[in-house]
Amino acid sequence: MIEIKFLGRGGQGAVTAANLIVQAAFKEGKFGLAYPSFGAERRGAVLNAYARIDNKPINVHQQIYEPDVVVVLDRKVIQMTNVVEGLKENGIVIINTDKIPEDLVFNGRLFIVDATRICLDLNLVISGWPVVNTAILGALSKATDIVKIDTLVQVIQENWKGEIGKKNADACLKAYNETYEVVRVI
Amino acid sequence: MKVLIPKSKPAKGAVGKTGLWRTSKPVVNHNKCIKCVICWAFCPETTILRFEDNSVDIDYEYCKGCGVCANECPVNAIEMVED
Amino acid sequence: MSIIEDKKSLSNVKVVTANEAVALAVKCAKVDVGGAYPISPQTSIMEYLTKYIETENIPMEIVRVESEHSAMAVAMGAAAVGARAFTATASQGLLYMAEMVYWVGSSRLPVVMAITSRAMGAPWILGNEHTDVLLPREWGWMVLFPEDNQEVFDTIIQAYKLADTTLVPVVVGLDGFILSHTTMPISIPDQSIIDNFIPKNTPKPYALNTEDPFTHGNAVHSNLYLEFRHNIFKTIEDSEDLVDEIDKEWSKLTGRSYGGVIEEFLLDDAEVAVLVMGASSGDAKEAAKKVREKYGIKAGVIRLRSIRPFPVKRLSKIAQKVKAIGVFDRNMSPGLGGMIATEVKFALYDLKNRPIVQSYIGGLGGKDVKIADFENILVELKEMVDGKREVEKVKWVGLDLAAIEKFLEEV
Amino acid sequence: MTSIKQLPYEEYFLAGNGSCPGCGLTIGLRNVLKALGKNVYMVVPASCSSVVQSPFPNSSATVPLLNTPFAASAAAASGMVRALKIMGKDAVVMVWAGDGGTFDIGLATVSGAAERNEDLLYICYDNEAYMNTGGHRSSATPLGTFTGTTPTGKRENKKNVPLIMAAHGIPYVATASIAFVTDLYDKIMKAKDMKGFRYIQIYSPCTPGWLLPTEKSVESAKLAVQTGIYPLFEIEGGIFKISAPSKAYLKKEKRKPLHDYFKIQGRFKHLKEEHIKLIEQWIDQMNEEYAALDGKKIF
Repeated sequence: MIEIKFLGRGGQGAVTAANLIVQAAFKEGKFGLAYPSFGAERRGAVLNAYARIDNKPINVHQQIYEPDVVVVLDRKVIQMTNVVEGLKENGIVIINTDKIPEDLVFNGRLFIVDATRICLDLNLVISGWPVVNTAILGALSKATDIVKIDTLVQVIQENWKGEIGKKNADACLKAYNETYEVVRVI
Repeated sequence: MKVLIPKSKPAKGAVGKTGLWRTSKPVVNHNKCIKCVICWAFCPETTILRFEDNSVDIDYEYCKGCGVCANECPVNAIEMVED
Repeated sequence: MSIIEDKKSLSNVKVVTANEAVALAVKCAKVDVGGAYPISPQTSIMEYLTKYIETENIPMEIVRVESEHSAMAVAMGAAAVGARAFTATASQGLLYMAEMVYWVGSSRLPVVMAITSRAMGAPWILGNEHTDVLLPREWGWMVLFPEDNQEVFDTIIQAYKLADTTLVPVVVGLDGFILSHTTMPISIPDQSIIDNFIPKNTPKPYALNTEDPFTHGNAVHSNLYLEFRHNIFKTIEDSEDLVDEIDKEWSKLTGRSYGGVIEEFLLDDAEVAVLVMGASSGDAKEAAKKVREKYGIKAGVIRLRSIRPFPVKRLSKIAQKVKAIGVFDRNMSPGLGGMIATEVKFALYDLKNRPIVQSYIGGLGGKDVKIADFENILVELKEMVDGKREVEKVKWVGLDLAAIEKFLEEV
Repeated sequence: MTSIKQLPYEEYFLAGNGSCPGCGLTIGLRNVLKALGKNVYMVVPASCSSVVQSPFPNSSATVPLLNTPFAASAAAASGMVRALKIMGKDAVVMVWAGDGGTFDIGLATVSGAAERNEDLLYICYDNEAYMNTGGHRSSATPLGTFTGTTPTGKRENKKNVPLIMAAHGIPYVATASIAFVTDLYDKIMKAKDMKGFRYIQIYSPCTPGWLLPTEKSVESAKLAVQTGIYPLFEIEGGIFKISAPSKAYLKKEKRKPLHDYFKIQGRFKHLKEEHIKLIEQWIDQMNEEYAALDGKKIF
């Protein structure tokens, strides 16, 4: 079972990202469940969402304490909370940022994508916020083998029809192509 | 098991013979009555019987003897008599 | 077993939250009228329903009322003339609605209500807890509690069957947030299966009509009231088998069965078992497997699926096999114990060789309940069986008084 | 305008029911049901009517009747109306509620149903206090009135619920009186054929609660109109119109002395001259305001 933790801020779509990854996994014959951090959601505040993916049905509901993958939707979150808390040995961290967070210390692999710029370029903005959830999923697909990029694009276009679906699919693809691993010396 | 539903059927005299509640009873003086049916319209009890020709009578089985009919009769054709 | 195993046969699979599963089930049950009032974590049920009505032309009336009290009143008024009715609430909303909930139970109107469990204030709290769902068990309602999103969908459908058959309304409880906001795949059966399973032309002796007018719910003398209460008591008491039968019938149609009143997990040879409701059952099952592997303890899980009717018969049978039951209550009866533990003890007291029953309280207000918690419970139960540990009136899970005392000092 | 002789013979509320002798609400209900006929569903919250309809297993109502808890009637009726609509049944749904269930505990519910413009007829029979509990002040109780919980007279004035209801923008609001049965009958007939939320408030004396001789209930209701303390009006499509029985009494000089109204009711016995003056001032002001509104669109 793979456990993924999404850290974002209210309004960025972390919950939707977790839901989409489960939908995509299901399409590929896997099982999953996704849930948000429970409580009142406030725009701008840190908000977590979680997903579990497995080859067999999942019925575990305890919270995720030791994620395999951490996806950070906003570089500010790094200052607000310890994003690598509980990360498994050799776990994967994916961060939406335009510069490498040099002081983030952990034992694992780090992937970077500037999803915010991708979304601004595509005008994927709702109420003034770049909605980076579909873009960051592209990065997740690049960094891990949890779901294929083609499946993600398909799921995105099933969730949003027409122009908006296409824009989100583009963001996802673009992020997939622009995501890179940072070679780090620990 | 048969389900017991709290439902009730329409019935005259649902609380019993309310005529027994009276202390006095209305008596219609048919000679004086002008058949205006005001007493019938204002009876709180549905116990003034109105006939085709607009003459009226009292259903003493259920009349509670409130006296509204006598009070409202414009020609004093109804008298309250001790019961 | 409730999760979709054979995907090839599935014509209609959706990845949804349990709240959307409720709304989909209500749509598939062809509910006529619903009362809608927002409260977390129930709100999205009504959002989905209103979306279906306004964008998919579903023939259902949603009355967007001004309070939970009115939401249940709407369901009552609709059911009273023979319509299929639904509403949903949680926590404070249920408390505000309470008067109507009791009235509908006593009125024998087959309303179905979803309660997305949530703790109650003060202080303000959104987290999951089962106390609210359990309250209507004293109010003349059946109370069912599914484990995952698929079962939530299926149980709403089963609830209409149960309500229409017994003329007792049914609460379907589901774990707030832990299910209500968690997406999982569910399979939706063909509409014809549902239509045949819960036909609308069942006898409705309670339904007001102008052809044969009667009065519903008028005053009754004290010397006749006891009989009405007895009738509700007996109907619910006698429904234990019916819940099983409905579940079996459903499994014939869909291949999905949940064990009726109780799902039994690894109980055949079990010496100790934890009794639990809802989503945490999955974690409890993991724990049972683990303690079997790690310590060789013959552990099992009793998943209580029906709280009313309370499965006295089935529980008694299970109690003949196991030596200790740890009842994990995500609720409490202040000063006494867990509400379910109290009922389990009542149910088993008359047995000759009754097992140890240990009340555990935890997870209140949404505090996380972990697989490890259930492992501890199962290990403790084994120690009790072996005489190495005393049974206590109540044991608390995850209680950290030192932490809050530290805060209090700061205040 | 219907004459008394034109009122239908049919009775839908049977003799031998549980009302007190001289009960105002049954006079109202009898005549309301004459107007509505058989094709009506009644919804009744906790009130005197819960008792008046008589206990299980009998009922004095010959139309389908649903009893509800105190605050629930307008919402239960909303559910019923929607259900009948979706089931394709055409009938009038009528709430028959007291002033406590309307002015106080039920106000949010009534307001909610009015705001949604539910297609139902809401009737409040106003006996100006919680009479079923034994006579306790409600917000419909007038200034100065003795009740079980205002033993030296109520300090506050009556709440103007008809105008509150009209402010919802509903199609029809009216006040009526059991003493003017044909006016009442006509208002019900008019409201019956309308769509949307219709509110009618009927002045209904309570003989035990008002410490009123049983034969005086109609007389006191007539005096309430003639003294100007309870003006009858309609607000149809937002246009305010004084009803015929009250027309003459808008003018102070035409009104009967308030004393005539007070002296037959024990609930006003304790009032001193200065209190009566205060109440008179209030009546004068209300009638002046209503006279100014007459014929105007107010909402």
